[in-house]
Amino acid sequence: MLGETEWAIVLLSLRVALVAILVALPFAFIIAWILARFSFWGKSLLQALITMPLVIPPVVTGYLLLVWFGARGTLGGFFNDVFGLTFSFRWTGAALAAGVMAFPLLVRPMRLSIESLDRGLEEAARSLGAGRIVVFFTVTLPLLLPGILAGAVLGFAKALGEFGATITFVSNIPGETQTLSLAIYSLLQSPAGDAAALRLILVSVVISIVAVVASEWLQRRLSGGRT
Amino acid sequence: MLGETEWAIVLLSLRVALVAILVALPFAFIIAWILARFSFWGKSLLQALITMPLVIPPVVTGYLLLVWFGARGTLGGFFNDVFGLTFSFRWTGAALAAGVMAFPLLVRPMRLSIESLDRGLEEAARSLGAGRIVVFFTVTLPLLLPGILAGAVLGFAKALGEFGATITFVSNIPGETQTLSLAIYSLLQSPAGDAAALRLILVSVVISIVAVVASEWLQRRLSGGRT
Amino acid sequence: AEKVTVFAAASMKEVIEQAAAKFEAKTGTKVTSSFAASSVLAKQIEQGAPANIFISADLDWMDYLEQRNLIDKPSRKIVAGNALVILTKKDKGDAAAILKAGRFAMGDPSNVPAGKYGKSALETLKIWDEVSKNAVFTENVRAALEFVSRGEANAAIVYASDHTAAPDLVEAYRFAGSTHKPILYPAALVGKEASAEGKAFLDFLASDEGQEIIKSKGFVGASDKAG
Amino acid sequence: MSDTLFVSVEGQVGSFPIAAAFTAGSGVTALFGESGAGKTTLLKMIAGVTRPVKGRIAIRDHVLFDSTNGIYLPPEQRRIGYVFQDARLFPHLSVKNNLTYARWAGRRSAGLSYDRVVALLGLGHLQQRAPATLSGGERQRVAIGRALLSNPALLLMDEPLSSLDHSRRQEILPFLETLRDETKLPILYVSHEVDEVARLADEIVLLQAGQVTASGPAETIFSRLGSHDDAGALVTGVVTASDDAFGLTSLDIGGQPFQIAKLGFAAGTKLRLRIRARDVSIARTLPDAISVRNILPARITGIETNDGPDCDLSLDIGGQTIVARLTRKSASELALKQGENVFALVKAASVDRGVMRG
Amino acid sequence: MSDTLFVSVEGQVGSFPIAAAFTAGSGVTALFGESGAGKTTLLKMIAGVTRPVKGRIAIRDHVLFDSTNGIYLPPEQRRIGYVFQDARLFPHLSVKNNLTYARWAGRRSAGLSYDRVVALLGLGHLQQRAPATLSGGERQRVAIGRALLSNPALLLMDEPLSSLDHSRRQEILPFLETLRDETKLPILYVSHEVDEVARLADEIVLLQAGQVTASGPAETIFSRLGSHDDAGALVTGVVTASDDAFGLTSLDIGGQPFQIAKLGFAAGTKLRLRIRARDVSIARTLPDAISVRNILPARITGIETNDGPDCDLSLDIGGQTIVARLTRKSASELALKQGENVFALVKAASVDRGVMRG
Ligand SMILES: Nc1ncnc2c1ncn2[C@@H]1O[C@H](COP(=O)(O)OP(=O)(O)OP(=O)(O)O)[C@@H](O)[C@H]1O
Ligand SMILES: Nc1ncnc2c1ncn2[C@@H]1O[C@H](COP(=O)(O)OP(=O)(O)OP(=O)(O)O)[C@@H](O)[C@H]1O
Ligand code: MOO
Ligand SMILES: [Mg+2]
Ligand SMILES: [Mg+2]
Repeated sequence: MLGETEWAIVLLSLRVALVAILVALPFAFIIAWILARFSFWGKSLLQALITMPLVIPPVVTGYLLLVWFGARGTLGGFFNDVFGLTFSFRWTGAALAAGVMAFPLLVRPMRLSIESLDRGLEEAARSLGAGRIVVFFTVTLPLLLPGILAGAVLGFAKALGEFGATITFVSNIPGETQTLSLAIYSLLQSPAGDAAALRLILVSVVISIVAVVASEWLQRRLSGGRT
Repeated sequence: MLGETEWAIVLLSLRVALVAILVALPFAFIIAWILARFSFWGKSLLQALITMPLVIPPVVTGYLLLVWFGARGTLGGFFNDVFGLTFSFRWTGAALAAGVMAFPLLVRPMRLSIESLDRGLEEAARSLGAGRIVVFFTVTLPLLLPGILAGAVLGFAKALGEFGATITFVSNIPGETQTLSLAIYSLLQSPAGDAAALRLILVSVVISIVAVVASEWLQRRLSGGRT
Repeated sequence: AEKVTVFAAASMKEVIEQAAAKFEAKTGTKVTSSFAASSVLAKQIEQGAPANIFISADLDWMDYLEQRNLIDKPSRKIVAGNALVILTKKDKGDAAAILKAGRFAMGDPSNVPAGKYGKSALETLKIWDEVSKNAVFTENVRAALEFVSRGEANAAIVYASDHTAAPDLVEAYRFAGSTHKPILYPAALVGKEASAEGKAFLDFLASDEGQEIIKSKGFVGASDKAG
Repeated sequence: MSDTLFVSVEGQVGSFPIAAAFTAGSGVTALFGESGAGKTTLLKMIAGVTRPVKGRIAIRDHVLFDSTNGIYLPPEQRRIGYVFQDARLFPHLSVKNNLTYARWAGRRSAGLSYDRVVALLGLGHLQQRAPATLSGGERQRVAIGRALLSNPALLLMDEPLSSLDHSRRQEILPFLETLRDETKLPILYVSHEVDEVARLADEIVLLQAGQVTASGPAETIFSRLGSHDDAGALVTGVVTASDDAFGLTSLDIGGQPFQIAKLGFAAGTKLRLRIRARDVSIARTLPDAISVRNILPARITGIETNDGPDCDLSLDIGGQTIVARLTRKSASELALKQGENVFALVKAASVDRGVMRG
Repeated sequence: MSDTLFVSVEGQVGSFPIAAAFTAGSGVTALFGESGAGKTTLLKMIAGVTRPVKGRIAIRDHVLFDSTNGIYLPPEQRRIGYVFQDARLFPHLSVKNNLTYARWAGRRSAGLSYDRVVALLGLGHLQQRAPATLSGGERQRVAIGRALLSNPALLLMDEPLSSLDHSRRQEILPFLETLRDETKLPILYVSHEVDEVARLADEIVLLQAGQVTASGPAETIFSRLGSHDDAGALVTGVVTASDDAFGLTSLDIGGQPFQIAKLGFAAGTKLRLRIRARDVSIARTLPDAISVRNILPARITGIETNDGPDCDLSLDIGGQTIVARLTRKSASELALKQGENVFALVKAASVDRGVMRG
């Protein structure tokens, strides 16, 4: 059904989106936690800052990433020197762009879940001898699961569909940074690309349906008999 | 600080984003409600469908809008005939695009809130003589407020930042469909546009900070002494 | 053999892909390319993109890089030209009559090159003031063509090369080359130390064989300097 | 007493089947049953919060549910005040707005006065507080107040007083009694406290594993109730006189005089007394110079011995039955046998908790 | 009894200030106080869930909180089993996983056996159920089991039995007594039930508006407790013999023989009995052929009359004080006066609920 290059695009997209979400998730969780549990000066500003990638045009976010995380950028240099990690014009950069763009979508539902969590349950767990960490993994996290899944699904979908920031930051290089969205865009630019574009759009749609269905299933399973 | 045309762009953007969110909100709420409260065949598919605008490249969404809601589109014709509402090349179309793109962001947090609502409170309210509608407005809605606000803020931010679907659907007509995002993009296309673009980016940022701060304030106020 | 990376304006996609295939068959050197807006590509090169060749859709962005000493000045050459046409669904006619009849699509004159040329041509014909109220500005050619195909707009002012993307439309009018500045596609090697393979590909594009491909896609040959 | 509440339902929650039928008059009907017997489920069905599979529920001629007619009134049209087992206060509303919810949201304005309910339940200083800041008992009091202020035609109370201290309970119970008497409001009352039930209940419904195992007037059901310690009987008497100086009321119980430490009943009033088995002693001869006021000629109609140290004697006093609990040793020393005539000694002071209006 | 629990705290929740100090031994300490007195708040401070502003909390030499040293142990290091007023079951875990939480998440494996706790609390058939499907009483039983299985060094119980029926309560109470006696586990027990307190408590702490108004051995505090109806006294005796045939235990109370309907105490065991005022009758002459087993020579040390129909006599029996509640009329008819010698009649059957180990 799909040609070899198309398969490569699909796999690259999946890798980019999954890596983006898996890496962004813990950071998003920490931020959501801080926003939900603490009061501090500038909290609203922090929330606003996180919302930024939604507000400013994706192209602008892409430029900012290019300037900061490019080979010449301060942060780009830092990551390269310290972690040996290069973003510019690499799939890692596409993942970074996808992660940044998906970030606000990850944070909000998680924050909502954390805010509505009954803290009495954590107290009960600790009185039963479980330390903070254990309580987190045995009580808090399972109860936050619906929020985390909601965020992850939104984020994953966004990461799959990300276009503007990605093309601006890491360009549109087949085999390296050309994700499904970028490939679809390219195909739509060519007179004869419609059929191929349609095929890729369908692939995107199928992937996201699978992701949503899987997340719903997971949530139903893990929430068990809770009503 | 801002020139006259720039002010016009800001006002247009606000109108587009606000109208988009205000119109989309009730629909998103109904969908969220259905997804949260009912089990039916194809529920996951419905959720997946709603998530689509995130997944497929915005440009594709724009094309689809053009095909369906353009002057010659089936739905476009319907709206024109029945409500006298034209979308093509109008700010209403920009609002439609923004609303569609923001839709998944509105639905998810609301669904999450509805799912975690204690239905016993609704039962209690009804036993006190309040009908469904009154219970909805006096108990359900106030308790869902954090979720609604979370969705509205994400959606508003997205509506402000929407670019790809808008430019594809209603093109970039100054004074009619040129929102902040589109204007910023245009400016960045010219080698000398950076300074002007930066000014508009700052305006976007300020608007979204105001929106986030206002929503946080509103939530704190309305949730009152609840802890 | 080394591979060559080409950063080219999105409108050159067909040409470059076909030329790359021929070139690869001949020399064994692989050509990868990234297609995006000229502005995006230029800024990426400024940030150290791994491009060997930059092909811009207008002179401005090539100048932008040249001023910053980011290209190999001696290698800069025009590889193609283009003509400006009006495409409609109907038959040929007078430019003024067609454009006055209703909405027409064109690139945004403030930044999209085709828009700049179009505006200047209409000004030369002294009908800009009369018809500009009918103009809708698009970000890319594809959208402009789609507007006409879908009947949202009567006509589109696009490059002759764009016609291949919309075979259902007819060329109603072709602007004389004298009505606007020549439409030229400059190409150059990127960086101080140009790669031999890059130079070879650039030469291939300028060769008769390359020019044949360019003309077959509706462009005007570099030597013709028509437009 | 004509039947006010008619319930006959079959249904299911999860894997738990319930099939219960009973009728109740306009007083207090106690719903009694052990943990998990289905009491809450039954209340929910009456309130319209859980739908039975079939059956019929009606308050007088007001049909709330009838599976044969497809009638299933929504909760808000049932005029039922429901004090839930968990308080279910609205977390976003102040105590005051919780209390008045039925008035501003349910448009139920008649009924008890706000000030009276607030004063009774001791909520005055809590009115502006958020529910999250209340103690367990405070929360429960607000829930009771909220239901009372909804001007109900039937009150469902699911262990309403279980988180309240004794003195607060002693304030609320008489209020409920008054309410019951003044308004003829039928009250369906779930409680584990035999004392509360004895005091309030006119009728008792025993529920076991989702089935009604007994129901009827408190007098007949009462002896089956409760644990070993609380065993006892209910007897009915008619007020004959009161002794204002000493605060005593004299009754006639099947021809026998009987005194209780209580006042305020007009002669002729029918009263129901709860006499606990453990409060009744037996003497073969009429004791002299003893503080026990009520020394009744009685005939032993039955002796029930169990493994424990005690035995229960059923005694006939003027046609009514009371139960006396003795040690087996005393019974043996006194050589008590069925059919013999003895004296039953009942302290006036020990009956005062058991007075009930008939 | 050496002090096991030392509490002295000052703090605040919302606008409610609490300043409480008491020490408690290794038995059961009842925390008594009306709704909103601060009982739950105090337990939370001891559990480490709410932080006091200053003070000190220690179990033996294990300091949990000391504001002068900045010690503030987190809840998981306090080894405190806490039965919360609201059950707080983990909604995402089955009943079984809730019960064993302390074992798999808290690594507290020693202590009571799972099977024993499950059997005692009647949770066998509920193990695979989700908490949301439990009835109120079932939920509370799971919460009790969960705390018991955490092998605690101190048990905090906030109205643990209030949603349970009498018979279930009667099963759990002896278990708690055994637990207390076998493990020397100190238990801090919040309850509104005077019966429960009388039965379990070795010491009593009275809390009022956030302040400790009295604390000490149950015997001394008890008479201040509870309502009118539950007034009574605690007396101490030593077991002298048992009558296995009739299931009776004989005691020596200050030189007087006394029998109770209970078994299983070795001779020499010190017992505490709760004798309710309403269960004590008075006779001027030694009655004959009467079922009442305990007829004790007593001296009237005080007569307290109130507005009501009753009066309370303080009686000295062999150096200990009990209270008898008579009608004023009986007192007057018998012409009882302070200093006179009379006989106190106490039914063996009525004391059995009040037996307590000293
Ligand atoms: N956030 C708060 N703001 C103001 N008052 C509060 C707050 N939290 C608790 N209180 C008050 O503190 C007092 C003590 O509460 P606590 O829960 O300790 O009472 P309690 O003795 O356990 O009562 P109950 O028997 O009803 O459970 C109550 O009067 C309560 O209203
Ligand atoms: N979803 C469910 N699945 C299985 N069993 C259920 C479900 N919901 C309730 N039950 C069971 O139904 C029975 C009746 O519950 P209900 O709440 O009516 O008891 P109750 O008499 O009110 O008990 P309590 O005095 O403890 O509150 C209980 O045994 C409970 O476990
Ligand atoms: O008081 Mo009894 O009645 O000894 O058995
Ligand atoms: Mg119940
Ligand atoms: Mg409490």
